[in-house]
Amino acid sequence: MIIADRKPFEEIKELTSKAKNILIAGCDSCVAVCLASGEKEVAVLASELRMQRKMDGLEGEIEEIVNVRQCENEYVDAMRDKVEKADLILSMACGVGVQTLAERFPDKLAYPALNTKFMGRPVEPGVWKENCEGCGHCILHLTGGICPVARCSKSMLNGPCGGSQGGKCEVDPEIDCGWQLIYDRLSRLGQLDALVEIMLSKDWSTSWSGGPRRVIKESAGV
Amino acid sequence: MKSGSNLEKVLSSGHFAVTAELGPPKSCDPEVVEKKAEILKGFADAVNITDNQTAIVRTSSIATGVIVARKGLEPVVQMTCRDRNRIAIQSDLLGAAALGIKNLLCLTGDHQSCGNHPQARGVFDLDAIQLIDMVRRMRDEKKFQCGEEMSVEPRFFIGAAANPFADPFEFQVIRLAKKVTAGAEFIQTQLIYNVEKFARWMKMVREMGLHEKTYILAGVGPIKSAGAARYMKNKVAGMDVPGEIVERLQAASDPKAEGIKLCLDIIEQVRAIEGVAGIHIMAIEWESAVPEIAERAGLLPRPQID
Amino acid sequence: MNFSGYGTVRNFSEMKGTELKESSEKTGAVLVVGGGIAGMQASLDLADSGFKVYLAEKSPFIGGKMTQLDKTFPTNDCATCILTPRMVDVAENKNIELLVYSEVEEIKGYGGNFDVKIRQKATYVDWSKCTGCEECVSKCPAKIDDEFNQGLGRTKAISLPFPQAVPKKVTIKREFCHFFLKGKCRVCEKVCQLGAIDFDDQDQIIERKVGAIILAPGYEVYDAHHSPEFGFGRYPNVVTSLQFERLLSAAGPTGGHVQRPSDSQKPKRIAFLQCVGSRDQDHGYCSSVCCMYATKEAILAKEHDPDVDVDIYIMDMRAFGKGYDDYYNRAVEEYGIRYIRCRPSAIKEIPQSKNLLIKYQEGREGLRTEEYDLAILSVGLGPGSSSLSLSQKLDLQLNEYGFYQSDPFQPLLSDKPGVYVCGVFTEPKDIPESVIQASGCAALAAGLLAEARGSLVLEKTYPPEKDVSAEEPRIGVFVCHCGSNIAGVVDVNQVAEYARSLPGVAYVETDLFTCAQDTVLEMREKIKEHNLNRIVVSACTPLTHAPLFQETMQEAGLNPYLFEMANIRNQCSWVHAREPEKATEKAKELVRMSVARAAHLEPLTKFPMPLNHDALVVGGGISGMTASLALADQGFEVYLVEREGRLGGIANRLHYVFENQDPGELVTSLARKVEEHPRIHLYLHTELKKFSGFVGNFRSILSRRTDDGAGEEIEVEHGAIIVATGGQEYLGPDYGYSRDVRILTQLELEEKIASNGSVLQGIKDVVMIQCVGSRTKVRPYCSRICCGEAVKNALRLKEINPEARIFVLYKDIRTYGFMEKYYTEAREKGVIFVRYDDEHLPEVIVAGGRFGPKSGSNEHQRETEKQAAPHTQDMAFSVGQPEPTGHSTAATMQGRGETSASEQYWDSLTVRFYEPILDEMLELHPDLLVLSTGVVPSEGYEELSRLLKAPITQDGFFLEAHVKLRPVDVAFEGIFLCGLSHYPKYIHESIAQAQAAAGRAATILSKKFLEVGGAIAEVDSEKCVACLTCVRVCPYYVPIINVEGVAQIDPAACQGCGICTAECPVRAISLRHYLDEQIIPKVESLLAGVV
Amino acid sequence: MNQITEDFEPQIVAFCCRYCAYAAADLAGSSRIQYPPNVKIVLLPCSGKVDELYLLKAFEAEADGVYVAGCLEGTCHFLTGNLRAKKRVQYVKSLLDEVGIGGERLEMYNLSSAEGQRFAEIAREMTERIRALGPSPLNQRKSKEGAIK
Repeated sequence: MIIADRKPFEEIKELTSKAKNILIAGCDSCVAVCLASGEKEVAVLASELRMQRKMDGLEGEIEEIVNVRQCENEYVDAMRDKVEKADLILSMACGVGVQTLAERFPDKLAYPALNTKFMGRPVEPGVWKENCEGCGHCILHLTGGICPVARCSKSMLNGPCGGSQGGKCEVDPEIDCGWQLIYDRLSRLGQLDALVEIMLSKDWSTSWSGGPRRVIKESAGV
Repeated sequence: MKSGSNLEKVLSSGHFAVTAELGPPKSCDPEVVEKKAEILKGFADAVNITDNQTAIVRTSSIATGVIVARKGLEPVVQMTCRDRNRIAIQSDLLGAAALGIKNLLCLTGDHQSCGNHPQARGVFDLDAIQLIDMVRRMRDEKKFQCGEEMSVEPRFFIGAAANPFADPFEFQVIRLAKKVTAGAEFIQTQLIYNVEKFARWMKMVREMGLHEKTYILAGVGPIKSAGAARYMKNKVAGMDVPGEIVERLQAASDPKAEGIKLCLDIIEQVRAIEGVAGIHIMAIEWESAVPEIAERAGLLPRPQID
Repeated sequence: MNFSGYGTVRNFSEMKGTELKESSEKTGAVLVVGGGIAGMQASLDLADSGFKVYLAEKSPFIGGKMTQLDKTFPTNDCATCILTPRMVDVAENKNIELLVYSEVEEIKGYGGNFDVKIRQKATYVDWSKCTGCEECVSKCPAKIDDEFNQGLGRTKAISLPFPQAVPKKVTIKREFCHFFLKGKCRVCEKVCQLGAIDFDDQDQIIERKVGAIILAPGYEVYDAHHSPEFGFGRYPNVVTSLQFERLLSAAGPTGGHVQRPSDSQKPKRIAFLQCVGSRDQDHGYCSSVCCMYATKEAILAKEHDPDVDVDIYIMDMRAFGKGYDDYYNRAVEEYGIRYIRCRPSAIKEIPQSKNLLIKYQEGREGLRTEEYDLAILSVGLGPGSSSLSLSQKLDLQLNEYGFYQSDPFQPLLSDKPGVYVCGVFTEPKDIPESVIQASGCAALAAGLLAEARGSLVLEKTYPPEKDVSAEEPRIGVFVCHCGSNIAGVVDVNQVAEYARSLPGVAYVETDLFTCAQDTVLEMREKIKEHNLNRIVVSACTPLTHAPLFQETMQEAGLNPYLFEMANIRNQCSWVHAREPEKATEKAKELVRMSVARAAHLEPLTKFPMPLNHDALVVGGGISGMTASLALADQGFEVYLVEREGRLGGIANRLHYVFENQDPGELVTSLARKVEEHPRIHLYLHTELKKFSGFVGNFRSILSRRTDDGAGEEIEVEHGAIIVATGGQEYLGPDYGYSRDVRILTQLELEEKIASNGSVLQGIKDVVMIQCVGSRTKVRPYCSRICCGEAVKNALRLKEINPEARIFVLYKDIRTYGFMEKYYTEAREKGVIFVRYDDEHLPEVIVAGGRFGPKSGSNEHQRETEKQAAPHTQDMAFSVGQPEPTGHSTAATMQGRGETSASEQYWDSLTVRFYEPILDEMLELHPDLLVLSTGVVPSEGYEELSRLLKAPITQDGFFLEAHVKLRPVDVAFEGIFLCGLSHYPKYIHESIAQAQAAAGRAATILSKKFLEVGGAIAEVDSEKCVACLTCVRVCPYYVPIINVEGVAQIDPAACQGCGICTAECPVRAISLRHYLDEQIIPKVESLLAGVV
Repeated sequence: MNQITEDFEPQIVAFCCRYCAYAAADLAGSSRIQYPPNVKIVLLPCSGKVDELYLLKAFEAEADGVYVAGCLEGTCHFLTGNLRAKKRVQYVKSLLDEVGIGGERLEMYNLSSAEGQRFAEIAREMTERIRALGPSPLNQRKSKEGAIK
């Protein structure tokens, strides 16, 4: 799922300083599951803003709303009544949600309250790690189910660099060396042979480098 | 002869090669380069010109290589994948060849987060093995990476790096084999302080017959002080500095002299290991130590081959 | 469970219709004698499984000795915190009749039908009127020593024993009362506005019919006056450990400031003297708890004042329980407490400073003298003051020390059928063992009276509840004066006046005592008369008084959850006595907050949830069989699963206990009973494969290996599960084990002695090494039974060959309780005990090398270390051992260091060790080296732990829900533990715990329905996004994501803490009765200033 | 400023768990240990029930100080509730710092039910702390009361 993290309050304060009525819009999808959004985080931010604005002598109302997925037109459109009363929608969704709001409500300001980080998963309560960067061409079958594109700091495809030590990455000892993990897993599976093959230059055109992407499923078209 | 470089000649004629390292300045002052080149001239068969080493911006390795060559010293230009995609790399290589560069060391490169522009986006379009493969095809097949042909090909003596001290240990040898298969004709290793571990690694190298397919130059270098040794031991990823080394420098009355002595000891030990074709002396910002080391190690004079 | 009392099932009478009832010839009631922790536990377990209980306690309060403790080891849990809720549970349980200040007068009859007479002593206070307001106490002129505080503080002739006392009623001590002594005073009578004082009160004789009797009369601590050499009573700064406990207590006479009695100064040097009244000529037993409580008190003293120096004079550190050695190690390493291995013979006082001098022997250096500010006598546990008279009334024989020593294979039975025994009455023991025995007694009594279950329990009926859901709040506010307790400070009328102005308030009154009987009766009428639908009582604390008012509401047809209390006494008038105006303001605020919350309260109902009445028992050793029988005898169907093809577990390898009975016979007889019992369904060669569900409704899949090797799966449904998976002998490669046939484990020796003792006649020299695979870095726990094993086997060897020389190398000899006398006997018979420590480990030299214990700093070691292969060949050792050339096989005590060339004895067995008294290395060449190897959990414990969601300790033993008070329960409800799977223990302890597990399981299985609901968490499935947060944070592993893909919280398993509700990111979970809409308005109303 | 501080009577909300903190408050009463009347208790089953929002809402409603009191660490009646509460209090402290109210107006305490004395000490400590900090920047009660009078 998409992992996000709330922006520092100082930044949110700046973003909202000129607005009068603010609608804080949460999303109950990925970002709620990673505890960055959902009714509770929306209420917490609303409470913070109310207090800060009262102290700063700012007028206006802070409204709260949460919908199922802020990246779907139908759900976002259902917010219309509340949106109309607001000068600013402060989105607590991922970047996709913010853009959906901007598109559906072209005359309203839609600002992000979160920083969208990556696609990943919780590895322990309160800790999420990156697993996939959406390169558009999956090679997990070749690398023991561990992605070298997302989990090697250099996206190397032919093994670890010289900075791999004790299973850790040279960038930060908190980061596991993706290639150590691949090596360990393939050695457990008895498939180390696969690593002898040279993996040739990756076609990055399927990734973000190929420009904003789209997926079309003909049969799903209405 | 693939390239006809001095280094290639020295190695192919069976001499024990000596290479050194020359770091370009963090400015565009050519005099710095020239001074260093003068110091090293006559004491090494070729010198590596680092490519924005540790991701810190410096004069370009190709330009520095040209200045060095003008001074009569043969450069080994280093090329990393961090800052250039395949287009830039190929373009730069064509330029380097046109300017007379003959030796190329292909690296993935230290991560940008290690350097002075940590916010830079890392390119890493290719990795070192893919780079070697690309350069070899340019030279031997006269083809760009996309498959298009070229009329005049760049002729490089292709080198790569290897780190016997990185993990997983066994995999690093497999990776070396991949580099050799991709086209690496010489290998320079990470600085060796743990000779025992290097010897184990070389054993695996020999078992795979890699020493017969490529020239392996053992990386060595003097350490100035116990503090420097401790820093390398604890802070530099990919380094293996045994505690005794730190203690040895700690105990020395003249640590600098002891550092050189230590380097000589290691040279003596690695020379004795089967499959080691030369040494690569890394004395960054201590270039003056190289002549002394080459001298005392009995590696002078350097052979002149036509 | 909450304090409100609605957690208890009141529908036992419905059970009359179930198949559990056969006839009603036996009486479905039990008399429990003793209201300490054991008596309370037995009472609660029985009352919760369908029996009427009469709980007779000789003092005016329940809780026993534990009420006087500050903290409990090894968790340093506050004793009051864990005990008070338990006391309130007892008091509120409708099926327990509390007879405090009472003693058994007479018992007639037989098992199943007893007639008992109980003398209830005169309190001179009408308890039906007394509200515990203590106005009388403050006015009483007769100041006396406070018994509860061990004479360290003062109280009055009329008093409450302590603030949390249950029942919270005052008693007049006739012997100190001015009126009784001098004929005038009666001040209490004058100040009591309820007319509760009754100087004419008389003792009452109460007669009851019961089917069984449980004796838990407890103990008295040793009276230190009887050891005059320590100066107790003469030197002010010599105190007992129980007095010191009171000095440590924040609720004690010094408010938790440790002071020495002579000058109220903080002591800087403290000494503990162990074994005062234990392990001496008059007390040949060990009191089992003093080492640990002294360690605890020492740690607490250090926490009070880190600069204090604490020395503990001790013979052996007996830290044999779960987590105890770890606690002891922390005392030494983290707190710097010094343990001096010596028993001083006397204490001398320096008259000027009142400091104390202790002389002790240290090594060869001779006598040393230390000076202390305070000395604490760790007094032992002696028989209870009523033990003797009680045993005489029942014709029971006490042992030489005054305890009732039961049969080790029937530890909870007395000689008299229908009379069960538990707690310190049978032997000194710690709280968890007492609780275990009490639950076990409950199971046995319930087994005896199974047919009468449910015949005498009460069902209280209430009028139908009024539906208030559509009504606007009509709140009734009752403001209590509490005599002058509140009204003396707070202007009650002003508060009442203010309450009238609050929104939703329909009625306000002030009462002299809102909790007085007649006021409570009137409250019912007021509710009807004013059509009230919410009640706020503005008085004392809901922790003690809510149940009373809630019951009144139910009697008036109001749901008890429509109730709120404003605590204007304990949290206002009493603590702001010098600021009456501010206190009045605060009282108004508290009322305002309560009214605001009350307006948002909603009625909650509990509903019956059907359950399965069968039990699954995993493990067919002594524990599993005993638990199965204890349940089946109560009428429950039991599925007993054993992995092996044979019942008995590790006990199959045991052959005798101290008292000479044969565990083999026990196994045989239990196995026969199990196999023949119509309600026990035995599955051999079977393991538990899958497990799901919640308390009352579990579903398990068993996997049985069939003869054709194919295997089959069996599905069973059950309401509870008992884990009795046992343990096994540690067989590491320590001390050369498996390298020489002369090296045996204690179990191997025992097999040898039992099967062919005569071959041992020629054995002359034997060395035993204790703590093999126990108390090491890898396995830091004490295996509890190895000291006893060694002493037991040493005595057997001495019987076989009285000339044999036996050396036992030990760290501490932990023969607790009555086992101490066998340790004494062993020494008398010449067994030589030599202490070693971690700095001086013994060394064994055999052909093949030198061996010590496996030293283990490596964490992976435990995983990787392989159990060494035990001897498979028949042990060839005998008299004809290879003789080292030129030397006799007799142990040669060579002495002095490294001189011996052990290589000479390549074929001999050599043991080298340090002798601390001689301060020398010694060397022996024994014929036999016996390793006292520890107990490790059975294989597969990790997998079982995952399957059951039952946590394990780092040593691999299953973790109980609370180390003191819930020793057989697992945090995940419906799972119970017993035997070695919980911790190493002796057979009699396993039997008691197995019976306890059955007793605890019966509190669930005996219910026709589980009454669930009330103040528990509920998921709004519309809002839930299945993020798993609740699943991960619940300390009881209750929430699951169900097949619909949303979180589900089982109402029977939810404990009502609300942790999940506060974590849920989409606010999909709410805790009923503590809804955000109820809490937030309460806060906001306070701060709104004016509502 | 001194003038204000002297007149200032802070409103302090204490969220107390039932098994330890609330029982300790009761015991402080039974033992007649005096402390300032500024603290008002809200009873919860466990300190782990305390939600970030309860704390924020209290400040939003103009409380001058708030604290949470639970069982001693390691001895929570509900095993881990007090540890959860501690983390949440830490988090809300950081939020209060961000907003400008100041995290020092919020605190977490642990005590056993036998520590009536400690309960009183905490009440004193917190009252003194808040008195020294002055009214919450959001506190407009004074002016409201004035208006009413």
